[in-house]
Amino acid sequence: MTAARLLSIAKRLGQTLPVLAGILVITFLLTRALPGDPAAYFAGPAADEKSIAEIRKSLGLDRSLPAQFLIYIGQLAKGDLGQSISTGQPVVTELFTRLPASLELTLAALTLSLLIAVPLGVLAATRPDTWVDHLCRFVVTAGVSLPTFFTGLALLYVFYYLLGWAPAPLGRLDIIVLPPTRITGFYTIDALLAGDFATFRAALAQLTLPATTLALFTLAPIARMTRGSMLQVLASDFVRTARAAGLPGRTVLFTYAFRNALLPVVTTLGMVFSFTLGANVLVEKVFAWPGIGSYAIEALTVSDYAAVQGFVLAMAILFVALNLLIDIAYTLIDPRIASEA
Amino acid sequence: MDTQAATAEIPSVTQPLLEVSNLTVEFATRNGTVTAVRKVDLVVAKGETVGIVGESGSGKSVTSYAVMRILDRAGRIAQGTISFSGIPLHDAREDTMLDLRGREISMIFQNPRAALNPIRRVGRQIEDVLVRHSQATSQNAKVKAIELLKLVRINDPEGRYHAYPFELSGGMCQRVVIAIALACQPRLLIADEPTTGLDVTTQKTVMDLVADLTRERQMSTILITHDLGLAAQYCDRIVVMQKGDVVETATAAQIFEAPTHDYTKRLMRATPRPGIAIRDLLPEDQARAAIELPARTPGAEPILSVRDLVKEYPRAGGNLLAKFGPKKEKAAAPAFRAVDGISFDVGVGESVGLVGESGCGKSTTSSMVMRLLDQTSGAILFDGVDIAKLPAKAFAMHPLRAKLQMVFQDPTDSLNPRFTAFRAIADPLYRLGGVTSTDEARARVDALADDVGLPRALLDRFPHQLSGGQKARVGIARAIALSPKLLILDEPTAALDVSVQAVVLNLLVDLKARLGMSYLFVSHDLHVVRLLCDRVIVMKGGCIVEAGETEAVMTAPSNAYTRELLSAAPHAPL
Amino acid sequence: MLARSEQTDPSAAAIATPPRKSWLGHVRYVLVSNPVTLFAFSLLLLILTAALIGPYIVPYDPLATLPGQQLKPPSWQHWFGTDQLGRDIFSRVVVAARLDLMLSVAAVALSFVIGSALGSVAGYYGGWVETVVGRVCDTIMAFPLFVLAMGIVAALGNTIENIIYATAIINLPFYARMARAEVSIRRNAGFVQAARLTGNGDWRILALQVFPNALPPMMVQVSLNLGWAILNAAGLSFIGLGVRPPTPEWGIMVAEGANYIISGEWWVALFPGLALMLAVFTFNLLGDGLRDIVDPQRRT
Amino acid sequence: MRRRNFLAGSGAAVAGANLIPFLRSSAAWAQGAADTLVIATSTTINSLDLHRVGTNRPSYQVTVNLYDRLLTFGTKVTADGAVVYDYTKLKGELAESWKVADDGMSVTFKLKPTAKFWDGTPVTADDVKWSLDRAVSLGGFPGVQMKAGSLEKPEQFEVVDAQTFRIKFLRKSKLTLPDLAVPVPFILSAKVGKEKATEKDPWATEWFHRNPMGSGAYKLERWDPGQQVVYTRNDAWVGGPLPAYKRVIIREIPAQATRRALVERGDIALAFEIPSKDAQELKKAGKAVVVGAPIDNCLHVLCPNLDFAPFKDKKVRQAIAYAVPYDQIFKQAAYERGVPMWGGKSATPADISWPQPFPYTTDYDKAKALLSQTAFKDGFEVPLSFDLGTAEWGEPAALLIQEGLSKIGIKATIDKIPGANWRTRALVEKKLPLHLENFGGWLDTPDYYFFWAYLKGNLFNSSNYDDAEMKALIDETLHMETSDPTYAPKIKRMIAKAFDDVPRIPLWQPFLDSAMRKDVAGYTSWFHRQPDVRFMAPNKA
Repeated sequence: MTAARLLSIAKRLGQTLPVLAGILVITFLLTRALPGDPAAYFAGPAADEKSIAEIRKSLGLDRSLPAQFLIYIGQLAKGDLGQSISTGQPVVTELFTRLPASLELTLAALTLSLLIAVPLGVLAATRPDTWVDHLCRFVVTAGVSLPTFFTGLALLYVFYYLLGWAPAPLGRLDIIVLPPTRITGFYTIDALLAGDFATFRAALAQLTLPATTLALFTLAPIARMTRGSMLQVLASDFVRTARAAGLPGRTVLFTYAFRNALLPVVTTLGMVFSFTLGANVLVEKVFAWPGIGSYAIEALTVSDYAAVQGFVLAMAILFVALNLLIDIAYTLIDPRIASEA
Repeated sequence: MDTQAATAEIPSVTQPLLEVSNLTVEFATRNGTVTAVRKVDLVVAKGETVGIVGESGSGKSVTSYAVMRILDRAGRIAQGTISFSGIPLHDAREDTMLDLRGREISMIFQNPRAALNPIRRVGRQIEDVLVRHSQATSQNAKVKAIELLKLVRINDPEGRYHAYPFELSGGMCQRVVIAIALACQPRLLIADEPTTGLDVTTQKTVMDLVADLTRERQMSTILITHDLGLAAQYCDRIVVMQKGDVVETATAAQIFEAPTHDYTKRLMRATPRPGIAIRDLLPEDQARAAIELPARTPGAEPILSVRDLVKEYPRAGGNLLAKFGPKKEKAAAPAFRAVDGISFDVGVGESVGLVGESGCGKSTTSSMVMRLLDQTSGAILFDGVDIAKLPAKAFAMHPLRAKLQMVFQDPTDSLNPRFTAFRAIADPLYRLGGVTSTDEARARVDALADDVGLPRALLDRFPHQLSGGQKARVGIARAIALSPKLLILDEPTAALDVSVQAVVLNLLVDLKARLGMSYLFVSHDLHVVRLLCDRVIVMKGGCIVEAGETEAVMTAPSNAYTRELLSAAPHAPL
Repeated sequence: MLARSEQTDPSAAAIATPPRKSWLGHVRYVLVSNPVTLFAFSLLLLILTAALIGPYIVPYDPLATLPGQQLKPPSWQHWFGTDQLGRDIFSRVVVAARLDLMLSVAAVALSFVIGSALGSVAGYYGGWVETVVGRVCDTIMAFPLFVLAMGIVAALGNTIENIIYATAIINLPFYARMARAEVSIRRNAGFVQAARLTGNGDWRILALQVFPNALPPMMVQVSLNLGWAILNAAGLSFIGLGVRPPTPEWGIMVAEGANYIISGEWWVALFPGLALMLAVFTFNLLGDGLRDIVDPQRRT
Repeated sequence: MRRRNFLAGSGAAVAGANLIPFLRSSAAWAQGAADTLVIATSTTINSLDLHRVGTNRPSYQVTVNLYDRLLTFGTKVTADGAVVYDYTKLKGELAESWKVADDGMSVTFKLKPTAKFWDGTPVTADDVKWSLDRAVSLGGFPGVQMKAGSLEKPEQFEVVDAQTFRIKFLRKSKLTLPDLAVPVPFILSAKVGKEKATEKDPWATEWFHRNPMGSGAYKLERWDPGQQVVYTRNDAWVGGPLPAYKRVIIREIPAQATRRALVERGDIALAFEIPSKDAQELKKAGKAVVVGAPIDNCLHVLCPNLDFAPFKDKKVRQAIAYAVPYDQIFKQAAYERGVPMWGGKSATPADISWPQPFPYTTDYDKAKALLSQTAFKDGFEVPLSFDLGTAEWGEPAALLIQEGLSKIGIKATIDKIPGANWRTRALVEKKLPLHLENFGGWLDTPDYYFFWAYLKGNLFNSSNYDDAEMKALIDETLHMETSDPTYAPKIKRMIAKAFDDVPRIPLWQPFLDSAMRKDVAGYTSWFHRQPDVRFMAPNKA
């Protein structure tokens, strides 16, 4: 059993290799297709042709594309993602400091979203085609119908500007609070580990609005999937058997129906995660969140090759890892998968 | 309602255990309210086994769901009373019902594997019920669950306790379902088509098990089935339902000796059983009107000759060592032989039955003959040409394609849901029949519809708008559209009600007589094969275990397996 | 071996002799049976009307800047107020319907056609085709989709066509995957076998027999993506990679107006935002209805 | 417990505030903690070392606040009360005094004897030489800027003794001394520099990129790239009066709306460089103190590119200059935060003030008449480009210009160009037929502006204007003292040519606006357009 599971995970890992290779190539080509001359940008204002040419040479941009690609791969193998032009820092350092910020936000949003959407989906599925069902559908659809930056700004306007309930959107922590000692890079978790509840609350307070914004956006796919798979499972034979055996409604709903309905929901999570990371880009900009998304925008607009490449690579690896995690979760929930491996 | 009643002592023994009177169940559908069950009366005495027999849509399952009060959201009991040992169930509160279900009345279903939670160990599923009805505590639940598994005669009950449903065979799953149903020693067991989807031999062991267990415990049983033979074999009394009405209630003996209602008579006649001819399946008037079947002309030269046909599959999910390991180990993993070197002939104008239980290789054989699947080795001579030499893909456009056609097992699955009946039948005409104009197609399709007895008005309908019998006719019309020489019939009536099956089988013999085709009839049902086929081939584990003239094989089977098959098939006491 | 599922269907008797209904009747049934779908279709009608005749009925030229009229709140002259250049927001919102609709429909059509073609082929033939298509999809999906769209538009330049291409590319894997799944479960269905027996080649079977049956579930995806396409364009506008000004487009109007929320000129973003929301909302709700209409099985 | 409260002297109060994070604690404490200043900017600092290749413009701010130069400019108060730098008044920063040699070919500085780097080592002439050598040797922008002041070679810089430093001139130029007061020639610790230098990196740019070592008013406390920089006061600063704030936090807040909300709510003390619209509204509403002053020697202009056929014809350019809806642009793009640069009284300038209004107004009839005299009387199509980074004013201006041009039959299509691409296409390749541009000269003389923007081949001449007379005039006036009697006529001639040839059509002279909370004051407007936090102080009024 364990061997089968390990094997299935190994197989999945094997499958990710061509994907990673594809990502490397696409990212490389995409960055090279970006308009603008990073050398000219790097050279700064008032630079002359000569200094631009020198910089181009030092950045390796005077070589042919395949040569540049080989250099890139070579550096990558050494764990060197290059130096970002726009922030002047090694890309690895940037990712190290910014990735936890984005992840903390994304995971907080997803958790919030799951906490709301899954019960909503179950509720709707147990009362299909009633007003409860229609209302649920209406509410979650409304959430996904607005651009995240609009929702974010609207929430900011109401809860910060008008009501003053939310803290100033100054990033991950208020100015007066120092970040906790880095352990995981997640401020909330690090603060808790350090037993510093004041910082924890401050970090949580900063998280609230952006996470809500993102959560609103992700309610729909999760609720929809939960409802759909719940409906399907509730109509299945084994639920009928459970009912006919006199198992109480709660047991039928949770022990029998819900765990089965969870499988497709878990699969959707991977997609929703990618979706959320994308939406993150905009939300981070609105809330001055020092994450990887706002970094990406900046890097893209200035054709910061190294930063864009590093960013996309990190994201892709994250995504691949997440899918792997989902697969593992899947084998844990569903005994049938492991035996197929 | 008095919720205490559920746990109260049941006073009277003379009182029937279950009494349903005047029960009407309605469903809200998009076409308005449909009455699924109309004014049904039903009495089940203590210790009695009552069969409810009827074809699809007769309302037999709905009646049982109403008793259990597990109707869908759309359904409701519109009228009538249901009383279980004096407790009125029809308007009992849900918590009363929760206490009763599983403890007093329990139910087993068709399709046992789907009836079990796929991601919960079967032992735990049994425990759930035990604990729920206070038959066990969390300490002794496991012991009790294993006892139950023993009771339903599962090998290695301790080991099976930890199994997931997907790790068990269909028959095993049904035993687990029975264990769940009997866990709390209920007084009434409702078995809703408990053996549908199981092989005949498994069916017999499962039914015998249910009968033994209920007898031992003096339980009452309601057996819901479409199979009169099965009902006759296991029931004391039989209730016949048709389109929501009870048309006849009588003891099993009575109903078979002297059915009173026309419908019962028709149903009886349509049930294949030993000693009758195919025309006897039809209602008497139709049987009389049917054309005379030509006498068999034996010894005709073969239209199809299969020689040493083999189909191998690599071992699915073979271990990694076998794949990547040293060559020696690779060679050590033998391929799975679905069809293991079989040879047989089908003569011109002959009907040959290919019989066996699931997994015996009969469908694989028919697929290879049809050139839907490439064989591993062997020859298939059709009309003198070795079509086995043509890869399946290339055969699609071969001139012989039109001469070798097939009727599929599931009429629903074999019709494109987006094609009308007309389009389905016309497709082969356009593709291989040389038909180009719409008018010509219309005329040919109309003629074919007449041939198979499909009302022309139905030609514009989509499959889901047709009944099972109508879909079967569309499938047959499509298969004969190109006037094939050999028609492979892959369980063409397995999904049909008996009365429809009777008509379709007769239609098939009529067509054969009229069009002079040969049939290769693939089936698991020996009775049906006997009615239709001149010769029969019995397969097991990819090999032919017995072959011969139908009557000879059926009356004096030489092979033990054939005998087992024959004895397992339920049959009415006629 | 078959499960007699028909026997549990109480309306089997009714289905045996169904009343014949026209396609329109079917549409009407779908609409009436689900109030949300009816609502969604009414909204769609509204948006379509705006797209078709919007430019002819609006009170102002959507591009004309009215001197001295900038950032006026909603009034009788300007129902939705005016923007920072004194353009009538109502007129702009109505006129934008056409472009937004065009943008989302074109993007979705492109990804639908290419994605489902690739997916169908992969699902039908399996083998290395399936592996390649699967890996390509995985690769695209491994990018955070919005960022990929950003990259593509940044690389190719921010024209409407490029926004459409970018949106199409990021949506492609959804269709490919879905089509693959739907096709592969049907590739050995009885009716496909039957079609093989009647002389249909693989391509013909795929195109006429298998693919149309994969349509209903894909319709839901189509409608969701129609909404996403607009949201995507809006997001691109927010970071300056959207449709070029002064073209009225909801996304860019919201993106520009978003900066005025804090300064109290809420109408600049709100009304295009509402229009956008309405459109996305409509598309999202439309899905189930569209599926029900396309699916002949829902017809009786 | 330093982790949580770092506002020195208010520890208890801060800890209390932290218990209720959902309340607007930061506002209360930013106000309460009188010695901390919080500033929001929109832009990212990418290096702490201006001399390093690739350092972006927002990073110059670090140089202004952390380092000293030999000289700096004085300040003055404008008519509407804004404090601005004074180009005419040079002050010593590290220099106690300076004297130009009698022959006018060198200048000798005496350094402030008490000046010390943060590490306690005194600032000597060696440090000055090392720093200026560095500024002219590393190339790129610093070199170009130094060259503008005729500071080109290390040989020009001479250490006389520990406290005395001399610069030898290559030529007499009025730009040399002012060029020592721009951010570029800042003084770093040569000791640290030499320690950290490597063979590949002789000027230790990698070290100073992250680790400043100067003598300036503030020291670096932390730099979180992409988030914030935090400064603490250097109490030993001798470059000027001790700053009022002990600590300054400069946060990056990318969304403009968020910055505005923050300053309106009082959660930050200063929102630097706010959009004109916000400036206008905040000022009107009185929610924050808006300080703005015209940026010297800076113009928002519309550039017709002379490489583009129709614009070779002067009359076409003039027609365009008459077809620009100046007033509307000023109201709707500039929100009147600027100085109008149209409607000048005469085609010949009355004085040498620069910038001054051009003699054009919005007159479509005149524009059509002019156009009809050319080969392009039926109009033409042209893309109108602007930098995405300046879309705030560029986009409305472009849209209004598009509308104006359409009235004389010229069809302009709007083309937004992302920042990275802008510089290459507009300034380096100079390939944009019609575009919006906003060059501003750090050194405030007309000839300096003309040198950059009207001379063939120079970076900001994105119109590809090439005129022999103009070239001669610029060459003659660039280094000439303004007191020279021939200076004024030549400048007038230059301006008159610019009026007539219009390769650059000015729209307005922009303001640099910032919004402050009412309890802070001392904001100074600089030509370098960076926030100088050294003079900020609590508002006593």
